[in-house]
Amino acid sequence: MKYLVGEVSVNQQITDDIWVVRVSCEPVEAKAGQFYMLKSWDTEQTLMRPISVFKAEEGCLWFMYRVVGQGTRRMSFLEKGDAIRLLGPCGNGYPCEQIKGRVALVGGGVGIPPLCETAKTLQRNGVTVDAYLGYRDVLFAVEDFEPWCTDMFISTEKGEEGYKGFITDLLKPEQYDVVLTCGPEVMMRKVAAMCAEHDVTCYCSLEHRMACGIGACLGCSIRTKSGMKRVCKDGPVFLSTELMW
Amino acid sequence: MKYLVGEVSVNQQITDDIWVVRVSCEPVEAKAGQFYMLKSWDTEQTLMRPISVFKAEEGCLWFMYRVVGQGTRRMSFLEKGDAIRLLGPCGNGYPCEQIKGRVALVGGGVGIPPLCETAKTLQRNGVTVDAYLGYRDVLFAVEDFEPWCTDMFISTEKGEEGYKGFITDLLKPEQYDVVLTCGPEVMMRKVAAMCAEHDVTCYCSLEHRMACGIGACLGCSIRTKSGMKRVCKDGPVFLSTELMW
Amino acid sequence: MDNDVNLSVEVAGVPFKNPLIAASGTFGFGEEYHELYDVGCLGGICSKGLTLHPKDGNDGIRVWETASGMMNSVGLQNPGVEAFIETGIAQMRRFGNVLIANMGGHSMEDYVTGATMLSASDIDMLELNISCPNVKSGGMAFGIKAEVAEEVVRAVRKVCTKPLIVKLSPNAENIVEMALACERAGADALSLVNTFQAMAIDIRKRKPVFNNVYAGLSGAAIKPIALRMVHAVCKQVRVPVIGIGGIYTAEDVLEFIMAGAAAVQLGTVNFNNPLAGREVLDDLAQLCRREGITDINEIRGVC
Amino acid sequence: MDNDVNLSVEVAGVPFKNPLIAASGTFGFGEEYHELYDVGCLGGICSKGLTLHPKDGNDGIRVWETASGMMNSVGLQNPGVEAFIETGIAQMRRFGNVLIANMGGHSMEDYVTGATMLSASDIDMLELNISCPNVKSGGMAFGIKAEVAEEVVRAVRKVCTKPLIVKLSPNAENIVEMALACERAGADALSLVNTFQAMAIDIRKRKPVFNNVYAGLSGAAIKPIALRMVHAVCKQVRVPVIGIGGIYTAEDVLEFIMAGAAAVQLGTVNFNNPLAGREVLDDLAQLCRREGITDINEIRGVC
Ligand SMILES: Cc1cc2nc3c(=O)[nH]c(=O)nc-3n(C[C@H](O)[C@H](O)[C@H](O)COP(=O)(O)OP(=O)(O)OC[C@H]3O[C@@H](n4cnc5c(N)ncnc54)[C@H](O)[C@@H]3O)c2cc1C
Ligand SMILES: Cc1cc2nc3c(=O)[nH]c(=O)nc-3n(C[C@H](O)[C@H](O)[C@H](O)COP(=O)(O)OP(=O)(O)OC[C@H]3O[C@@H](n4cnc5c(N)ncnc54)[C@H](O)[C@@H]3O)c2cc1C
Ligand SMILES: Cc1cc2nc3c(=O)[nH]c(=O)nc-3n(C[C@H](O)[C@H](O)[C@H](O)COP(=O)(O)O)c2cc1C
Ligand SMILES: Cc1cc2nc3c(=O)[nH]c(=O)nc-3n(C[C@H](O)[C@H](O)[C@H](O)COP(=O)(O)O)c2cc1C
Ligand code: FES
Ligand code: FES
Repeated sequence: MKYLVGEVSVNQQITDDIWVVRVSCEPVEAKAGQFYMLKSWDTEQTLMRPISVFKAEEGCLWFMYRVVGQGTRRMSFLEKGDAIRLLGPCGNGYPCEQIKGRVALVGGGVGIPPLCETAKTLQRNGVTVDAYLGYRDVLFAVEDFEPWCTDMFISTEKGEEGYKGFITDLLKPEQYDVVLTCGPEVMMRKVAAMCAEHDVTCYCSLEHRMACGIGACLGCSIRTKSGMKRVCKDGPVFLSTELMW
Repeated sequence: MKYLVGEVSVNQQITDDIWVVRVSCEPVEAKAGQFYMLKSWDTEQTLMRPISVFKAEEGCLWFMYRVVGQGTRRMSFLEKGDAIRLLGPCGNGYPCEQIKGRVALVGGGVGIPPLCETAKTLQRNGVTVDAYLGYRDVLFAVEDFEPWCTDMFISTEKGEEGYKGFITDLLKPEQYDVVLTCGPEVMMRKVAAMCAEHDVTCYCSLEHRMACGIGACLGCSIRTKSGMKRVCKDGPVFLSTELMW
Repeated sequence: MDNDVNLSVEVAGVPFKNPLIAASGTFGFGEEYHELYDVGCLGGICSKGLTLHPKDGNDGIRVWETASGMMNSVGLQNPGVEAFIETGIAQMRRFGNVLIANMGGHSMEDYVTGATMLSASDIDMLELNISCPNVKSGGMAFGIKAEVAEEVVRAVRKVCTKPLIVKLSPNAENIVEMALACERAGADALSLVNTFQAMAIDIRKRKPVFNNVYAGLSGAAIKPIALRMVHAVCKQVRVPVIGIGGIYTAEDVLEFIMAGAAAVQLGTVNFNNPLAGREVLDDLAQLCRREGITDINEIRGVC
Repeated sequence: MDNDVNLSVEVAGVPFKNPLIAASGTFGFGEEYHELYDVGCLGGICSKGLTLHPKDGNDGIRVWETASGMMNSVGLQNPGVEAFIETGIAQMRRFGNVLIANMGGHSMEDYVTGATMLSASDIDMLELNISCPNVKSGGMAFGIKAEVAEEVVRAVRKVCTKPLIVKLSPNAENIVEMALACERAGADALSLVNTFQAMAIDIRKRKPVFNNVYAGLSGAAIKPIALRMVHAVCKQVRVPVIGIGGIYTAEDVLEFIMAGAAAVQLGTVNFNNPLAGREVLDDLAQLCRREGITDINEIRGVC
């Protein structure tokens, strides 16, 4: 984990509220499912913002983010050549080394981007990856998954693209050895319950408000079956059976 | 007085710490010696910053500013096309209509730019204008005065350019009907004292920390011989004989 | 467009067309901001802080910016109650909204005399600023100890025939006890908070920035503390409470009203954005619509 | 390069190589930040807030950003005094700077037992956090009323063999009286301020953000108030005072020391800039040089 200065090489609007930023920085040590604390300001915002690694490449990192508040709005103003601060990689990431066989990645909304690096890593490890991507209305990042996935399932709430409804409607956990999920809590809860029913291992990547991002402030602690855990350090990825929601 | 959105068309560094910004806005109603409250931020800085009109033209205003703190630093980041907020014109300005004959403008540091529009206005009114411009080391804005001035005197503290020493050393108030001055308080005090000695009318343009800039908060009040006065509204230009320094 | 959302509120029997009031000391007598927009669109305006006799205020630096806030040490510069009655009231009357006279004092007698005079004048409400240092008690402000505040409010209540708002200082030892004491003493409404006692040092000069050493902190920085105090007071008193402190946006207004405030005051934000009064009002109507609020009074105190 | 400026200070007989101390609760036990820089460069580190027994802390949202600040409601999650003595101390010892154990409690007995245990351990100083709600007095914090604080400090003083810092809450009714009471009760030093009680409301949910309704405000927003309190306390007490509250820069450090502080703590700034400790230290040496300060002790209390 390091505190780096990166340089923005691309910062592009993908949909109404989704942006993707490419940051050149050294060294890139991120693994699938990890995140960075980012800031593109000095002290105008007190805290850095946790954003997951969308894609990690030699000498650069990609982040995909939704503009929801002041911090992400400011990030959207970044231009090529601007500096950005990165603290990370933070968190545990998905345990890709331990995963074998057939895997389903189930993502919803801005829970989709973190699964992209995961798809790549697993595919390269010889795992068969299917992606289940649930959107509100407009798609993003789909083409980034394609190289790594065997089957891809898409849903939108009103059926603008792909299946009309929730992505969990399409999932059959019993077809998989492991299910990895990231997205809204309701979605992940549903996925976890479906997996539990079929005794399929399921990992969930949680969101929580964070201050330090590195385990020092206990601002992101949650109650789990093995006691209090820090989402930023002990997570963000947890075995679904550990969670108490 | 209006609250306007202007568009930056030029923002250029002149010396180490002096910048000039050209702002397109409508309407331009500024008179010589007036100022605007400026901001190029939302709420990151609480207050707007008072900056004098350097040059007023059809559809645009020029400001020349020294980067001294956070607000002016932020202003220096402005780029062509950026929006900037302007509240003004504020203050009384120099009473140019009432000035006849021969006038000396005595400026020091960032007190120099506000005298430029004044020189133009007076010259166009048929007044003979001499400029006395005192710099620390590096000159700026000199060429902007040239078209309007009969004689120009320049000083720097260590003699890098022009006379070595203080600009007040060169001034002979008795040669003028009126002296207008703007700059560091010590300089203006000296000018006022010299004028008093020769019974020459002297106007000083004061600086004071401001919150509202329009006369509502009394944050900029000073004690004068005719009671408390607001620098932003009753000033910034005062007859030297009114001042109690 | 606006008719679908009711923004009108009532404070101590006085109707306001909306809950936005310009805060004392930040808005003069309204005429400067009236050059920029029709300040009559606000629910009401608090006059700059008056004292019985005219005051010059403090020497030296009077305003200073801080992180998301500012400090001031204006020191109640004002023309005095008499001059206000003679010319200030007429000036403010033409705006057509609720006219609140804000009055401070350095002794019990000043408060009582000033309140008596203002009661006979054409103001709508009197806002009593009890943050002023009390000359008799060695400069300790009236607004620190509940007993002292209770006494001055009781005395003013006796002579005051206008709806009486008491404006509380966040420097009070116990804001809830202070509120209860003022209510007991006859306040028709409370407003809070005034500025927080704070300090800044000029490290180059190695001296305090302000001649008086301490000065008052206001602005967005204090909003979370102000909101807590308003919430705590609203839970305990029966009189209406006007929320003040770092309110910059329509969202902030809703927070204070959900915390129990009857209305709010906008202070420092006027310096950041001279059109704040009008813009927050426009945003408030829109925000209510978006949040499905048809009457602003329906969300009061839900938290 | 650095030898020309003396930054070392002494607090209650304990030498610090410089006046920067990591504030409790913002720095864990130091090891996370040690991955980023050698935290041994700081003068000292305060452990996260300990309680006699392990605590899970609060449920729900625990941190929330505000204008130039943040609120937290961590609720003293910690492994308990025993576990700290067993493993935490050894972890902190290897940094080679002053090791301060910060301890809170919800009853007098907890404070005394905890202080007894920590006195027998290898810590350098004990910082007593008296902001915790007192279960016996209906949840009112120990740090509000001077009499209550005096009692708990006196009891801890009896058993405490380490230099004892008492950390004051800015929510105290009267910060100076509180400081004097703690000094009387035997504190070797005071540190202030802890967080300000504050509130935030989620207007969409129409509910307070925090399960506990109120939470603690920290960061740059509170600096001017914290500085005033430190100044006021330094003028009245004889024991050394550690300044805390919104200190982000070397300039801020000088302000607090000029106000009279012996040393300072850095809290929220660590979240804004994880290298803040080291960077403020570097800047401080440079700033002193620029201001012609050869010994940081020479400017203490000049304001
Ligand atoms: C481990 C992790 C990974 C994430 N990865 C991504 C990602 O890849 N892409 C993406 O778009 N978003 C991601 N998020 C959510 C993202 O952090 C928030 O949307 C963002 O912090 C909002 O900041 P803001 O200033 O725009 O919003 P504001 O609401 O103004 O933020 C105020 C505060 O709340 C916090 N906050 C607000 N929303 C959230 C949230 N949903 N989760 C956590 N903190 C929040 C902010 O960090 C900040 O401290 C991730 C969150 C976590 C915890
Ligand atoms: C009527 C008037 C006209 C001015 N015209 C010019 C001009 O044409 N060019 C120019 O370079 N400067 C001018 N100044 C000074 C300019 O306003 C300050 O340098 C500027 O506000 C500093 O802001 P900052 O954020 O960079 O500094 P900071 O020190 O960070 O500012 C903090 C606060 O102090 C105030 N402040 C700081 N220095 C001054 C100062 N010298 N005078 C008044 N307030 C100050 C700021 O407005 C702000 O509120 C003028 C000042 C006044 C009052
Ligand atoms: C420059 C200035 C002058 C003020 N003068 C007064 C005053 O005369 N009387 C008063 O009751 N409050 C006065 N206040 C306090 C404000 O009315 C308000 O209570 C406080 O600033 C908090 O609100 P804000 O954060 O919205 O500014 C003044 C505040 C400022 C900034
Ligand atoms: C997340 C967080 C946790 C804290 N935990 C503690 C604690 O356990 N014990 C304590 O005495 N103070 C605690 N504090 C208060 C800080 O030590 C410090 O007094 C306060 O934050 C003000 O300083 P700052 O503005 O520099 O952060 C905590 C502060 C924060 C932000
Ligand atoms: S965010 Fe600080 S411990 Fe997780
Ligand atoms: S700055 Fe407000 S009255 Fe002059």
